[in-house]
Amino acid sequence: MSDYAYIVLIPLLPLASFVLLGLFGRKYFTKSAGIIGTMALLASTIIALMAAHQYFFVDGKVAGAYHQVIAFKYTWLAFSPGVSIDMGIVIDPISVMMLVVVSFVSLMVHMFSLGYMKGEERFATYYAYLGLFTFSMLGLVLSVNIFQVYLFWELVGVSSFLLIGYYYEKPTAVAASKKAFIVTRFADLGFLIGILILGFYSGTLDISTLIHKLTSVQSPEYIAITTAGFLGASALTWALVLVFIGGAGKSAMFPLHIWLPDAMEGPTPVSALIHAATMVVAGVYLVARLFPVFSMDDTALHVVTYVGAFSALLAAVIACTQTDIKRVLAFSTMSQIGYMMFALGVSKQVGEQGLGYMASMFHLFTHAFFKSLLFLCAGAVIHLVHSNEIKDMGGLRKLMPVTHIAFLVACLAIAGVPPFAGFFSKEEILLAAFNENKLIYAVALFTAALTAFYMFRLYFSIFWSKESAHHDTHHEGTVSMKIPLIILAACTIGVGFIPFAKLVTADGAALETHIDILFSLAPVGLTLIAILIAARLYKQQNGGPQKIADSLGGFYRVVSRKFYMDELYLFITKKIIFPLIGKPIAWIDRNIVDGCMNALASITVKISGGIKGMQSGKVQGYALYFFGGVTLLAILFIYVWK
Amino acid sequence: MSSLSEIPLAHILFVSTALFFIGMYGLFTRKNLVTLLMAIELMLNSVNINFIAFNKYLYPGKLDGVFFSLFIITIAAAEAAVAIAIIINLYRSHQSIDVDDATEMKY
Amino acid sequence: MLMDFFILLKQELVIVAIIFLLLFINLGKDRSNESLLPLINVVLLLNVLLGFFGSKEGSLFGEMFHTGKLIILEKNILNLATWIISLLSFSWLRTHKHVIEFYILLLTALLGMFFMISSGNLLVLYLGLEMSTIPIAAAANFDLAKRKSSEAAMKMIISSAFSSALVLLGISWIYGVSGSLDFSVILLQGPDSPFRIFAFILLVSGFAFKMSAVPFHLWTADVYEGAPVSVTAYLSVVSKASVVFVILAFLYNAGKAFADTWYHILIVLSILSIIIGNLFALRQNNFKRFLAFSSIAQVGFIFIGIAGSSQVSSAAVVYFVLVYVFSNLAAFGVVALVSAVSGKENISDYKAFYTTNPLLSWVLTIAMFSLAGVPPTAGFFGKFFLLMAGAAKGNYWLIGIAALNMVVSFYYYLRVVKTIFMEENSQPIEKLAIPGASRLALYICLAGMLIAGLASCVYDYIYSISFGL
Amino acid sequence: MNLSLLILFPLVTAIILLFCNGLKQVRMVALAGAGLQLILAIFLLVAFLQDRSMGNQLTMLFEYDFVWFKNLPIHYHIGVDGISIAMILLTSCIVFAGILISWTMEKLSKEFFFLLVLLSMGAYGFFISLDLFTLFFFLEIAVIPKFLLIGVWGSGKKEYSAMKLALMLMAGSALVFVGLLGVYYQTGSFDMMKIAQMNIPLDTQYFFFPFVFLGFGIFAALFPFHTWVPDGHASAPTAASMFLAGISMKLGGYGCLRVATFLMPAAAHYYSPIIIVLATIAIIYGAFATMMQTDLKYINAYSSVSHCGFVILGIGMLTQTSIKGAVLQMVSHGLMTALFFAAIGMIYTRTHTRMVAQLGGLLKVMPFISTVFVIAGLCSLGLPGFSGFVAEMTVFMGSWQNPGGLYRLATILSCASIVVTAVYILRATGKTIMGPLDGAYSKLGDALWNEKLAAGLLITGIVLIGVAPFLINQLIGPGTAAMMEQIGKTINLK
Repeated sequence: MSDYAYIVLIPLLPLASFVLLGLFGRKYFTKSAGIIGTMALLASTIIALMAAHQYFFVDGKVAGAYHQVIAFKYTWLAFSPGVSIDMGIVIDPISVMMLVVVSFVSLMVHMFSLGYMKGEERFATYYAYLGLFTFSMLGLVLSVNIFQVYLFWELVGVSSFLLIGYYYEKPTAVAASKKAFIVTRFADLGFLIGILILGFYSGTLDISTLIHKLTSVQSPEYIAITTAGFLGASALTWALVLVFIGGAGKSAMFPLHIWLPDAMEGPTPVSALIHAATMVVAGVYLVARLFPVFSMDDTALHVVTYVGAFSALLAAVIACTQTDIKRVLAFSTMSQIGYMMFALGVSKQVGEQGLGYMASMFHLFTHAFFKSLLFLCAGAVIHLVHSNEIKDMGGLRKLMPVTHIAFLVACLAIAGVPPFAGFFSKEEILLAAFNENKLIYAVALFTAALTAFYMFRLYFSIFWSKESAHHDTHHEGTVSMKIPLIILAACTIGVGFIPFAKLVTADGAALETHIDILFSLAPVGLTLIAILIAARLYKQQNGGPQKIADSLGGFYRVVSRKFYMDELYLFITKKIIFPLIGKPIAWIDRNIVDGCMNALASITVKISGGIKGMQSGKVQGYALYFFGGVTLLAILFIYVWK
Repeated sequence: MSSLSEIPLAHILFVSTALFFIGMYGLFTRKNLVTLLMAIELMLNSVNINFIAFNKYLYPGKLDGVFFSLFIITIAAAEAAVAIAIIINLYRSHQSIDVDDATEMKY
Repeated sequence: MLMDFFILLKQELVIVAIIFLLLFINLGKDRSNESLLPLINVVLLLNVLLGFFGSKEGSLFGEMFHTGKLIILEKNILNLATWIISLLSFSWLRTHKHVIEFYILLLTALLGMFFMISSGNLLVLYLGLEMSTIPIAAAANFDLAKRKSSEAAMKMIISSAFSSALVLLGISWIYGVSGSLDFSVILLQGPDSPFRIFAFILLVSGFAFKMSAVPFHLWTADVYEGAPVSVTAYLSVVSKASVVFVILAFLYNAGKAFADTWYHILIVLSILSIIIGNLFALRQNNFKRFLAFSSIAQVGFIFIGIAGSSQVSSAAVVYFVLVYVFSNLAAFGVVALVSAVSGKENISDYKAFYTTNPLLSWVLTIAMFSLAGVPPTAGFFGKFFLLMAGAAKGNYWLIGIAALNMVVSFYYYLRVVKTIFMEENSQPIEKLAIPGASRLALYICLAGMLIAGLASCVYDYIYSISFGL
Repeated sequence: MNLSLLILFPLVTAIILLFCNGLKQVRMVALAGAGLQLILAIFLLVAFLQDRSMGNQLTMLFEYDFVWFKNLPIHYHIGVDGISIAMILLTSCIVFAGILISWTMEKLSKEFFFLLVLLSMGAYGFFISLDLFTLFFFLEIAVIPKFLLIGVWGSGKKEYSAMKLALMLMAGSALVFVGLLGVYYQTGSFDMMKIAQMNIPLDTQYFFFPFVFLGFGIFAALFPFHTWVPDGHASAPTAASMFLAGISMKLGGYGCLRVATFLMPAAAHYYSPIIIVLATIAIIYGAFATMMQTDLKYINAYSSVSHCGFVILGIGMLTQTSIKGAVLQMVSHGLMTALFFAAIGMIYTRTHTRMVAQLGGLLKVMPFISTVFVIAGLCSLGLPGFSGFVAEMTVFMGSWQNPGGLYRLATILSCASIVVTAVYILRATGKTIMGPLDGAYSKLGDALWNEKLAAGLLITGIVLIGVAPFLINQLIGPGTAAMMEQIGKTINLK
């Protein structure tokens, strides 16, 4: 199917811009860097859309189901026969969908940054990093080989590291970037070992082959991997759970979510791109990519489900108490990803049961738009007020109408108010949960309400509340910043109506979805109530929120400190790993291991000092030794070694 | 001559060995360098006795032993000459011929 | 017959001639050292060259004296070493009163060694031994004014007299049990009676004394330290080498029947020598004393080689001695120059030596590397072959000990290099003017250390003429 | 082509150096010599690939066998396969870079470059020799110059470090020496190819393998004989550190593979659990020790201990993939650590401190150097796109193919070390490169042309391997395959 080969261009263009700007940006393209990057992205986006069109509406369907196409594949590093890292391009519904999302959102961010990052010293570097990230992310979604996934997985990790640490002179930014990288790296360890296990038992790293081998119950590989076990769980379970840990790390699932809020130290557009729309959903994508295998093992699926649900709830609760708008958004992201995760968890591979899968992908799709929109709006706001704190804001609706409208649209979408995009996807998820697992459904419902509440808390306290302290001299930012907002807002309204169930499903076959009003009543109703409460509390300034906070007392504090997760991690690293493992080892090395080496030397010197009396300087003593030697030899050879 | 042949070889060897170790004892214990030389002469002479005795009792046919002892005597003389010279020089520098005074170099 | 006499005894006769020349050279008018030394050096060079042609194998005086290719080579090595030493002692002798006597003593000793090497009979052996010892004892005293010098001479003469007494006792016993003095006869029977063994041990320990192997080594350090540098060099190179050759010949020919006994003796002595030598060398600060102990350790390695008792091992031993001559003489050469000019003989005086005398420093460094056995110097090959020969009998633990001790020896050899290159010094030894003779000698040693190893022909030749047990 | 040129060129360069004087002349000659070596190495690579593509399936190419000592079976026998060529390329790159880095070596410049070139000669000789004697000969040649380089041009407690390094390495070679003699007397030959054919009796293997392996292990910083590494590296001048970590430690790894494992596979199999345990300890322990260091050079030194652990691990696992990984890791780590030391050296020459605590925000004043530093760091924590990733992943894949609880555990622990690596690398980077800039450093300048060239060369190597591993795979693959075939004859592993 080489007629998809042109898709190679989609990742390569950003790569080109990265190389170009990375090598020569600082010298030659200090001003034009932005344009170059944006143009590259524009090109890839167009190609991506073409590809999507071609796949979904021209020749993707075979016998009523979307099938997988390997556009191209090249053995990159051969380990042993059968086992090798291949670089390739896989075309199937989710990869195409992700292509569109990634390139599109990235384009928006590129555009927005033209204005937002104007006059930065390392403007070119910034765009170079963006290019690198986009390339890696596209490479990730197109992977044919599980090791290829891992490879790009690491690359997105590092580009996120570089972008979070973009303001490298801010210690907090440096710390945040380190935290993000190390936490995800820790998760990747699980991923890596998972890969090793899968690769070992299935004898391949090629995803489609691997899926093929591990999903047919009679295949020797499947039997081997399910019979082999460790600590009561089968090797398959272990592999999948480990892989999921990797995904959880990237997707900021509990308990590996701690890096995400801090990651907000990076430039806001970056947060929009990486920590809202694309990279953080990589975990979801990974699980979806291997979903056929996951669906073979209930334990793994349950882990996915409960971790997802819990994270969704936890994040929502925390989000209600945060005062930094970006952190609020960060937690909302975590919460939404939780949705996607448990949606996958409650799904099955084929037919009607595949609803959750489809819903999850759908939500991933819509979420990308409204969440990036939220972040970009937040960016615009921060650009204006030069602060992330809610208290510095308020009454901005007159100053920045466009942003205001866009933000409102986004809020409605994420809250799941019809007919905005979020509504459709969230309904599907709730439905899936309802069919599979009532508990999860309840959690999801409650979380939905919370979501609506904290989003509108944010909305009202930014744009209404008290009168703006800022003068009208501030304008809303350049055109290049407004356009993305408008486009994204339009999408946020529009994308909900895409017949997603027809396009992206677990087994490729179209899925009949019907949302009856009765089912929708509950969530929508709750949402609206939550919105009203938020309006009541935050539309005008009043002591209400404070009262509630006080009434909750300790609980409130615990929540606002994010359940002391960070402190826990700090304790483990600073109080356990460094002093109890690192220091002793370093000490042992210097004093014991090295000490032994030095001791050998000093002992030798000691001995040589001890026997020096032999050389007494008295010639008679020498003669005596001579005679002693002779006698000794004589005794030895006459009596001993006769 | 016959009177000599009544003494068994063992006795003579005993004497010579005794002489040798007396010499060695002298070498180990006396402090005066000249005395040390004398002690060495004792040892050499005991060896001479050995040679002569062996030659006379065991191998009367050839005269190897006798000749050897002649050479030993000569060389002992030469050795003594050089040694005395050295000792005199030592006396010049150390104002003493006590062996324990010449222990500057040690360890 | 008479022809044979002149050909076989050629090297000895040449030396005798030289000695006579020296005796009579000062008749008539007194020559100054400046005119004398070059002459003598040229004569010695002729002596070296003459050794290389017109030689043939055979024996004289009814097996008392015999010679062969290997023996001739060995004598040539000794000649060469003597010549180099005389070149090196140029700057020392230039101002010395008794040049002639010095040379006469050295050459007499050399003569003694020649006879010792060629001896086929205990009497000749003994005469050679004494002849090669007594003159050196006198020569050790050649810094007449120095206290240390006379002390050294005293210690040497006493100890050597004692050892020769013991050797004589051994010989007398051997004579007693075998009734002959000829090598071909004396040790035909194996070690059956304690007398034989005891006598044999006494003989070997006499050699060990001359080679200064532990525990017969104690005189070495003191004598080396006290004696004039040139004499020390002569002791540690020529006299030691000669005894190595002798013991090689003696054990491999006369001692066949005792192979098992002396094999074990050598093992014991070699281990003792290597360990004790190294341990003492660690602490030394006086350069000559340091070299003394390092040479004791070297002797241990030589013993391992001899213990191999095959053609490879005898070849390896002779080869190692050749290399050792070059390396040790290079080191002594530098020390001689320094002490002749500045009178400094301590290692610590050599701090920052490189800043003032790069050439000498490099020579000394390479000498140290060669002694330590670092490639590409010849010392590496020498040690490798020795241990290879020693390992032939499969006693790897011995090789292991030797190898570990090589590491220890690295420490003290590298310490010298460290002193030269790395340590600071407010007043380093001033820039030395190297006389042409010494320069020549140093270059010869340098060439020897660098070429003798890489050029395999040297070893191959030695192998071709050497013999096994 | 004639491999002896590899030894001849450095030799000639060294000799010419003796007659030069003045830094300018000397460094030009040295650079020219190193350049020639580089060209030669590349030419060798091309020639090798051509031969292979023409279907020349011999294990060793460009063999040349000359009887050196005819009475002892000592031959000057040289030849190369893919592995050795990779090593030769590595050496030439690092020597070239090293000479560039020490471009302004004022103190005793002639001697400095002379010794450096001598070292490179030793390394080349070691990598091409197929005769155990020649191998040992060059191994020791490659040791002693380091003593002088560290002791004379070093910093800190240089004498101590130099002596320690020399003695420990000499102890290593002493062990090797005993092993070699043993092998010689069991087989009557020094020729590796021959010996490998006439597989040695088991008890002999079991007895002598530890000698050889430990001996070379000391060179490769095998725990617990790694303590020369930190001191040595910390005191050495930049170029020497580059050489030390980049090549000397590879001598050890190469020896462990080519001599110990290749000649005595049964013993290697027998001892593999011990080897694995030691290697794993080195990996984890080194990583944690690194975490605690405050001196950049110590950081890199300890991380070298950790990374060389992967080499030993790969060899100990005895699967084709893992051995391939070990070789890859040798090349990768060589380039990477040399680059790291180069960066540290550049920083040190400007700021005159290597203490992490005293540095900060260098990215502002010296972007190029900082970038180099970051790249080295990222390569060291195994980031895709750099050689480190390729090498480590190959080792992991290979190790995982070796079933059995111990091996699995070892593999997992080694994988875990990449997290620790991330921690210490990011700590170092975050403190030195990022963060607020110390005012004292605000005037400092960025890299000069020579430094840029050196770093560029090394980075090219790293990225090339990282982006197109299939290239080097072509080179190393057949070599390891042949070796495994040989090994597999005696032990059957997949």
